[in-house]
Amino acid sequence: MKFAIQVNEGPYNHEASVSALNFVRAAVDAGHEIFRVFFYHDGVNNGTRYTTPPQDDINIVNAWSELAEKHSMDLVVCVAAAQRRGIVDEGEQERNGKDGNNIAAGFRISGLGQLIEAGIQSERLVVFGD
Amino acid sequence: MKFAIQVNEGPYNHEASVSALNFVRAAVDAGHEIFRVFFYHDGVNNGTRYTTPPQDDINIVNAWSELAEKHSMDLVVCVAAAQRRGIVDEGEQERNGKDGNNIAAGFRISGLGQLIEAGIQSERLVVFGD
Amino acid sequence: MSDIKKFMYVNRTAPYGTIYAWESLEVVLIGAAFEQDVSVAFVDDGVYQLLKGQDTSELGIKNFSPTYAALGDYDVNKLYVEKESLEARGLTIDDLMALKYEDEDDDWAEKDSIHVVPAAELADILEQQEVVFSF
Amino acid sequence: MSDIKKFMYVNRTAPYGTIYAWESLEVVLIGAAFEQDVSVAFVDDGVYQLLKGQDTSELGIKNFSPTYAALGDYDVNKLYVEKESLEARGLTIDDLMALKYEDEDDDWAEKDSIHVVPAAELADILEQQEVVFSF
Amino acid sequence: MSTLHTVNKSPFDRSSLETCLRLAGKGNAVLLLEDGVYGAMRGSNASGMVETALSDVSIYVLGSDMKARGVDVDKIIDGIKVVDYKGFVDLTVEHDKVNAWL
Amino acid sequence: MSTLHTVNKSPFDRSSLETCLRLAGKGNAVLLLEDGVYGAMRGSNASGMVETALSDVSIYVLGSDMKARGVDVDKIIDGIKVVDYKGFVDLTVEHDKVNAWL
Repeated sequence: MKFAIQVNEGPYNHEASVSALNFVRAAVDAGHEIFRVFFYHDGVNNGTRYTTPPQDDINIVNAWSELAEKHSMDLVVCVAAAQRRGIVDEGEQERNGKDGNNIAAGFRISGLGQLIEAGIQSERLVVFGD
Repeated sequence: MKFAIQVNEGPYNHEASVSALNFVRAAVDAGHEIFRVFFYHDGVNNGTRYTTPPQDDINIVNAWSELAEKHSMDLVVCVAAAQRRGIVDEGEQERNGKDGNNIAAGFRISGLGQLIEAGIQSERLVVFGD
Repeated sequence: MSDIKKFMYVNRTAPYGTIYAWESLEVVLIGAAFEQDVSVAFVDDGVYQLLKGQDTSELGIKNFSPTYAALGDYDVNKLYVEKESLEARGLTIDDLMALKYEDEDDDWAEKDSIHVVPAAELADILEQQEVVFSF
Repeated sequence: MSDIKKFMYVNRTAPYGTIYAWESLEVVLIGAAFEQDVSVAFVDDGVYQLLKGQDTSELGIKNFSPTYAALGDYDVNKLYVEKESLEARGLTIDDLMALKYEDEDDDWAEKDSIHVVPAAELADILEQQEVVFSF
Repeated sequence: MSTLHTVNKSPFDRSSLETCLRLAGKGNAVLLLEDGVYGAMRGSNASGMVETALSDVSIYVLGSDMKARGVDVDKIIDGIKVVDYKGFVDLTVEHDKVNAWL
Repeated sequence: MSTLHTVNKSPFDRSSLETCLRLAGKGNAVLLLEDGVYGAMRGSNASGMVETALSDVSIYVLGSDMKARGVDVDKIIDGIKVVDYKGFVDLTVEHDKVNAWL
């Protein structure tokens, strides 16, 4: 079955990211397809490579990046939400005149239409948030 | 009177940052001293220069930076909370092997002791959060 | 699976205290371009999103409430407000913005977009949906 | 203003669902080094922070509950649990971790750090504080 | 259209569970996860609401979130079923859609 | 030690206001701000609790947060006073400490 996942909260502050990660892993293990993971609201903060979590805790950003690499998973960060919260890729860096970027490996920044499309194309939308 | 301010939430997602800004401005206008503004939990996200909010909305990060410059206000981002959430200054960049930093002008990263000290040194602690 | 899906956006948070109301509305607006069968529910504190007379000028933040009036132009005209949520808050439909749309199937007659429905009816409406977005 | 202030940390959130419980505990630990007169209150869902037998291994996240046991060693031994909050959740003190400290003024006798207090008594304790930290 | 509802908030902190149960159709399923697992406990001020709901909906609780919080399976209301993440995924497949009461 | 309590949550969404009123000492002050301003409205399911509390505590509400939400001053419970941010600052000065019920 084809799943779309929406993540509304940033890593560590809320459990939503961890729940989404565990759900995605279980779905992949069960042979399902993840059409897209869409990061919205503070969820965009899952996509920064600048985090350095404590060594005795989960590295949530890296966990997403590994899923993206291993399963060619599409991790999309909402551009409007990202601009409000300071998540920047090379394109956004140039467009907004920033002196650097912080997007993590495997994530891409795109529009809200990607969430709507995920709702249309997938058979189940599962939302994790506050 | 000497105030300490604690901000627990990031900009835009919660009103806490805006409330804290408005409170700090009113306190300064009334002749009070702001000993320190301490950013904790997702509040550390107030301190990234990578944000590009919509032009018809408040620029919360810049508003803090302007207060810092105009009133030599001490804006402290908690280091442990910042590491979990990807807020990095030059020192943290070097220490954690990051390829850049995103701290905004007027903010500094320091330890939780700065919050305790603010509680001891100030006459009032006012907390804004979720 | 039909080409057009029944999309439901559920709003349960008050405006301004958190951004969920505003960023939810942004999704509804963008989604309107995809020509799905769209409904929007306002439940619990979500009903506060529709209060008349919002004015954020003193706070210095953006007032997004005028945007709700644009929903009708985007063919988003099935706005369901739960009766129980309104009543618990001491509100009536007269406290809400009068959101309208022009019905192209009825000689462009102006009609109300907001429907106040009891929980049992909203439950039925939720049952008929195919995709539910939560914020 | 005396050199030693009465510090109160108020915990009202459950652990793991959000990080407030854990990052609050980090403040209490750091604050212990400043030798203030520290109290910690557990109210509403904050009482869940003290439940016995927490095991996060299946979730893959850090279990910080063992850290509460260290509070006694840092002279943080006034932990007030609101009786009404416990009872509303069907809990008793036996459901909570047995947090102890050694009283240096009483020949290092081992004593309970947790005090279950009714709302009226907790209100009095709150009145006596000089600085209240909220998370 | 059978729906799986998810509730991730404590019934003492938020209205999510109460609203979910008010608006869930007969025969729907409800999964309690994250801080929502506290709603599965016996003997609390919220237990009555949940026990009543069990005559109309199936209720599940995520075991890993229970364990994390020290919520023992012995303390769960009779009739609520414990599932793991695989069970959570299965529930989303068995129902036609998922409604998250955040 | 007179305390100013702040409540920034809707009484319908969270337990903050109820808990604050349960634990506020007699003669204390309570300021409603952000989504807390909904607790100042007349005729809701929460109004009774607030009206009762007014015999023990002073209650204030932040005008700019009311206006933002379309909460008209005519709809406020009798006895609750509207303040601006300057008034908020003054309240923190007049009381010995601030307790934020987040």
